[in-house]
Amino acid sequence: MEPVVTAIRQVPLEHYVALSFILFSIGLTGALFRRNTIIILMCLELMFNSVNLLLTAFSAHHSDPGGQVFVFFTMLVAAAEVTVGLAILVMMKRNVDSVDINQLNRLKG
Amino acid sequence: MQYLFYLFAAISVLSGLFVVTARNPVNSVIALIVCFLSIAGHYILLNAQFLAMVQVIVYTGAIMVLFLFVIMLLNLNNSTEPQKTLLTRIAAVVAGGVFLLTLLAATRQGVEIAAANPADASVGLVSHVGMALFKDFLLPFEVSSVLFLSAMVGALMLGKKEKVAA
Amino acid sequence: MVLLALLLIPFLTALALMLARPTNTARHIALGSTIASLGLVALIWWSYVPGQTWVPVKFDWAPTLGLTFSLGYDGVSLLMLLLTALVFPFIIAAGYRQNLQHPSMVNALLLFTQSFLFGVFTAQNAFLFYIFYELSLVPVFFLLLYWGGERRRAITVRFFIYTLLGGLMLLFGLAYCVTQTAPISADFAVLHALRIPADTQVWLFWALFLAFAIKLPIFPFHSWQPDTYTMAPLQGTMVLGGVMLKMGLYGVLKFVFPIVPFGVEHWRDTVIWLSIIGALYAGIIAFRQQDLKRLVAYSSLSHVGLLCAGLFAWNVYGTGGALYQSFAHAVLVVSMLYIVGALKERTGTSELGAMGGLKGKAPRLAALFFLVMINAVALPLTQSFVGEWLMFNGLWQVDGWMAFAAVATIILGAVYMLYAYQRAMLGPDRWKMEMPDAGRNDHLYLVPLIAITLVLGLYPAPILDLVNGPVQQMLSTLTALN
Amino acid sequence: MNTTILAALVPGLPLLGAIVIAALRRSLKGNSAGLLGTLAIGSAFALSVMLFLGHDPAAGPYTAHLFNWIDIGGMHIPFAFQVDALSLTMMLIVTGVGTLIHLYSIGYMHDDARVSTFFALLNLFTFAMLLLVMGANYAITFIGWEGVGLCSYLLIGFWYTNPAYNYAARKAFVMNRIGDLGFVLGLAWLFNVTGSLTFTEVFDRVAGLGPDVLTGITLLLFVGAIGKSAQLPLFTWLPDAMAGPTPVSALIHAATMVTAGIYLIVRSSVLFELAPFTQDVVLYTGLVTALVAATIGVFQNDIKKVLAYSTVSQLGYMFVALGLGAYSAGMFHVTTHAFFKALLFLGAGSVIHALGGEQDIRRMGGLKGAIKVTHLTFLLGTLAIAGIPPFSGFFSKDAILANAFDRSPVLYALLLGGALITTFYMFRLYFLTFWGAYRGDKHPHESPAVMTVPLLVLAVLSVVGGLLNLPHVFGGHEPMKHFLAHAADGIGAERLHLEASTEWMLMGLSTALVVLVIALAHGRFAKKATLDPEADELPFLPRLLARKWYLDELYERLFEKPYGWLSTMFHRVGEGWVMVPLMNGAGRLTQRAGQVLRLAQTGNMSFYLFAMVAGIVVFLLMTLYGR
Repeated sequence: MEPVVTAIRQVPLEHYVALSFILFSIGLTGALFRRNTIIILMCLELMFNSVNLLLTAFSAHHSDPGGQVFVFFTMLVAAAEVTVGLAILVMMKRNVDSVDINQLNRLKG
Repeated sequence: MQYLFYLFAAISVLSGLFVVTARNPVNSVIALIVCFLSIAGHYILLNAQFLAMVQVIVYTGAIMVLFLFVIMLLNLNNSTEPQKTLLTRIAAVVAGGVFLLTLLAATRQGVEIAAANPADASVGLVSHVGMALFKDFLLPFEVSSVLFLSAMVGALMLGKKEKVAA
Repeated sequence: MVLLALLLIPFLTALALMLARPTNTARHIALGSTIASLGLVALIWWSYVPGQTWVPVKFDWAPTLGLTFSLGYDGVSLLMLLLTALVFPFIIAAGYRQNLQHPSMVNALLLFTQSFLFGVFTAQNAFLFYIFYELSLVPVFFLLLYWGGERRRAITVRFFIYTLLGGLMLLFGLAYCVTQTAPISADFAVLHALRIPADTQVWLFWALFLAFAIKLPIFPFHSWQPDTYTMAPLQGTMVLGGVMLKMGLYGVLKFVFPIVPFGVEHWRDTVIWLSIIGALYAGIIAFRQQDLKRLVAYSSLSHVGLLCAGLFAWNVYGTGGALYQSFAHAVLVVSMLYIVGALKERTGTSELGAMGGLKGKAPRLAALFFLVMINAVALPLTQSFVGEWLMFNGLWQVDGWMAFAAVATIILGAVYMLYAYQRAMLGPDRWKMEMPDAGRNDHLYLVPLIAITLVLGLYPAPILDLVNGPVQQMLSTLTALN
Repeated sequence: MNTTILAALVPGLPLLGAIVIAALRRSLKGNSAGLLGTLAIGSAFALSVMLFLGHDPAAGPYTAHLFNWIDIGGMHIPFAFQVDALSLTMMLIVTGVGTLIHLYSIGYMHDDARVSTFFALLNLFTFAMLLLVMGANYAITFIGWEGVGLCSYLLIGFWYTNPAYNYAARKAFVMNRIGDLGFVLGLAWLFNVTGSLTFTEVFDRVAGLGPDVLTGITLLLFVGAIGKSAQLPLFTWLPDAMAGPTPVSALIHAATMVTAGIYLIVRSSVLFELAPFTQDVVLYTGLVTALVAATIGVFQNDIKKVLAYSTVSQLGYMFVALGLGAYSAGMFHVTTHAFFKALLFLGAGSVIHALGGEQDIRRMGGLKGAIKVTHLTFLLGTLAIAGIPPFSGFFSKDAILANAFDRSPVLYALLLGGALITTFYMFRLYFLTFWGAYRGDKHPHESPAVMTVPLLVLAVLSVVGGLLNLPHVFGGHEPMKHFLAHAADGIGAERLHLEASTEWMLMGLSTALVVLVIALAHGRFAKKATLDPEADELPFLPRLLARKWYLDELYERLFEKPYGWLSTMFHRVGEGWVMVPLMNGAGRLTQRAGQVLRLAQTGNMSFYLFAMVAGIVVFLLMTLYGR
């Protein structure tokens, strides 16, 4: 077995799983915790990254490039999402002069 | 090697917590950049060189700068953000905790994965990922460009000042 | 491939009309398209070998659902195709006198409907049928919503929700049936071979039948119908009454009879009585209607009640007669509604009380009206008579009292039709203004329809031969099943 | 020529005539439409005669098969004509009398603007009537059956600007349809039990059927006959049908269409012979109708209405004959009745024509000098219907009376009474019209030759028509009976057990009484100068009769009004209060549910996020521990 691979597998997969779960939960808690929309967006990014990390870890442990390609796509989507999300944020600031998530309550049925 | 992993792990968790708790959004952004850099470090540990590069360039270089830029543009760096009620905050923490517990419980018996492919050190290398990307995933790759285009158009549309009040 | 072409001709024409939006030539293009479809169907008919089910198109679509894109036809499908193809040119042509706004959109919607209807009548897969069945509602929905008359929003939404409710039940029943197949398949051929336990069939019958009962509609699921027919633009009513309700009939033949024969046996008398009661009920109501269009709606309801009763008689005369009658009914509805339109065009109203004495001014129109009317009251040597005659005989084979009640509808038909004719056309001339008699266009429109009526009344063999084989075959397999 | 083609041409020519006249109605000027129509019927008559001469009664019926009409499952209904003694008799009557009436109509309808339409319809009617009598199976007969009803409707409402005429037309059609209901059901039943509707096949197969089934079928067929032949309780349409032009009344409502019911029963005599109960029903229906209609006839003042009630009454006699099983007597009466009633109607038409449209006999009188030919022919017709020997009516009516006597003297007495009433009102009509002083203000003028020639021909036929079936007592051999016996098995089974002396006595009695009644009528009406009062001013009993026993009012109260009420109620209550609210209720339920559910949509993003997380947790736990 190649040394690089051995080196990678020194850290057990479970640890990566746990780490990414923790990061995800932090992101999630943040999204629930804060009212500032821009922080919520950042928390989303944090969650994306935790998932990306997990995917990469699996990919590396599994020697399958598919996972990493998937991470690449996630990044693409994240970038697009951020673009639109920030544009919405700018709109929101412009229209209601606030980035408070509770201001966006027009979706009432 | 392992120690590096735990170091990076500690950095990312701590900076992640700081992102959530910082009063000033600029501080949050800085913390998030640190977090992303540590994740890039994880990628290097996993020999995912291509992803590490992309992580640094796209996330820290582009996306987070965009965040920073927007915060400054909208002058959000004051810490006057109204707090949520205590009850909501406790609820948020509890929800996050429950979620974490559920996830951990789900993987309590360890992670079973299918038999690994033959060990291949070059999985994370640019050439290898590129081959996969342009051979097996060519169509999604091309389609994602359309996604970008539409995101771009969407952002432009949203950002444009409405001339006629509808 | 010819079936795909059949679906695509109206569909692509409609798309083109929608995108290019020609104003002046839209009707010509649409008419051309429908005539091309008619030619194609005639070609299919010409090459049809009686007694065969032909499935020339078959692709997998979503195999996990059992959904295949398979098109084909047997005699009954062909009859329905023929009916659709025959009636649509007339429906399009009726638009020439209507002058609705945005003719390209109207015609596009009509052509979409036609395309989906072709899909319904050729689908050989139950899910595919369902997809087309619900799709065909969409263009009609817009047609009603944007070009309808008074209270169009409320009535359209009501109609839509009501039919969708039925469709939902159908989907549910369908899903149940498909889960019983192994390997999963929703092809008619597979579903028809399914043996579902008898007591399950008893409730499954209603799940499958309700959609068609609403679509037809039969009593007491009819309450959307009179308002919708009255409110809809003329062409919309023609589509609804002329063709779309035949989907219900066809659906009963394709779903209910072969899949839940025990259920049919269990509920047959109930359904027949409901249908006949509905026929009588609507026939009685029609007598005092003031609005000619509403009267046509109730008369259609009455005819359909009889149709459904005949269908459920479940013998070659009843079922075959119902199929024959469905053809006759399509022709009848279209010609009758054209008359309504022609009268409204001349008098500016469809209120019978405001008409009267038109025959003095427009004797030719009166004569055409009369010829259409004798089809409505099912006089012998018209198409309707053949159908009703067969249905009466079929019902008698079930029960004499059923036949008695069914035949009573022909009296009611004579009563309200003649009364309406008298109120509209006869009596002293009350019209001060000049009024054009039926012109060249009216003749071009109505004379072929009347000719079809009379020719097929005198020589019904072409249609009966089409129906005879499949119906007999279906009935024999059902008898074997029981 | 091929018999099939010949047989097809008989109804084909009138149809062709109808189509041609209808198509060319705008370009046909003057009398050309009438001539064309008459030509079509005349040729049909000539062809019928050819068929008659070429027909060998002993060889049985000839079937002219044209094509298969309805052919599905076990039902094979060919479009075929049957040429036998019975259909030939009817064909000759229809085309023969029809030709004369067409000819007459040329004169009568001369001034009408829509004369072409009139002749087209008259031709169409003849076509339908010929289908009725020539059909080789019940279905073809039914085509004709409905077809004549349709033409009758159109011709009654020919002058469509008059609402009352339209109402009469509609009434006729609907009442006929009520009869048709019975007919269709009878046919459905018949088909169900025999598997065929072709006459020859059906008659071969009925023998094995149970009496209940046969009674049911024949009763249903009889319902059809009641509607078409205007018997109680469905006869009220016929007097109203006089709204049509007089030639129509003569052709359709006297000579041909109304006898369709008789034809149907004679044709189905095999069935009726096996159903004695139905025969009794036929007998009593006919008897009651004959008497009721006769009593009403006495108090009518419209010349055509009198004749109409007399038609109803005479049809009753025919049904009595059928009920007695004396089919040949019934057919014989059909034939002679066609002659003399057509004559009377045409004569009445001539009178009306002479007076420029006047129909009320109270405004006539003294016309015998002014319109001599009409008067003479009308007198001959009246004598024929009254049953004075040797006019045709005497023989045919006497045949029925003799058969009635054979059954029961009471029946005979009742029928004779009816006959006397008939004589009375016919002569009342005759005297009031032609005798006494003229009470109107128009100037009567004799009709043109085109109208009087048919009158003369019909008068001759009315006089000598009795020879067609001259009974044995007069040295005849009842040729018509023997001829018809080849066609209808029921006729072959007839038997009449009367001594010759009894027959002589009955004839003598009836003749003497008739003469007495004529004298009575002469005394009361011949020199009458005062007008009868309007119906409303009469005392109760005459008013009851003049008002047709209030049957019209009864039907209106009993059926028409409640029907309209029912229609309104169904619409208002059934649709408005039950059906639509039921449907709207379903919609409202959905709306309510939506209103409750939308409370969950607070619009608060945080809440949505919490809900989402909760959902994810729940699903995760479900996948973990769910199974």
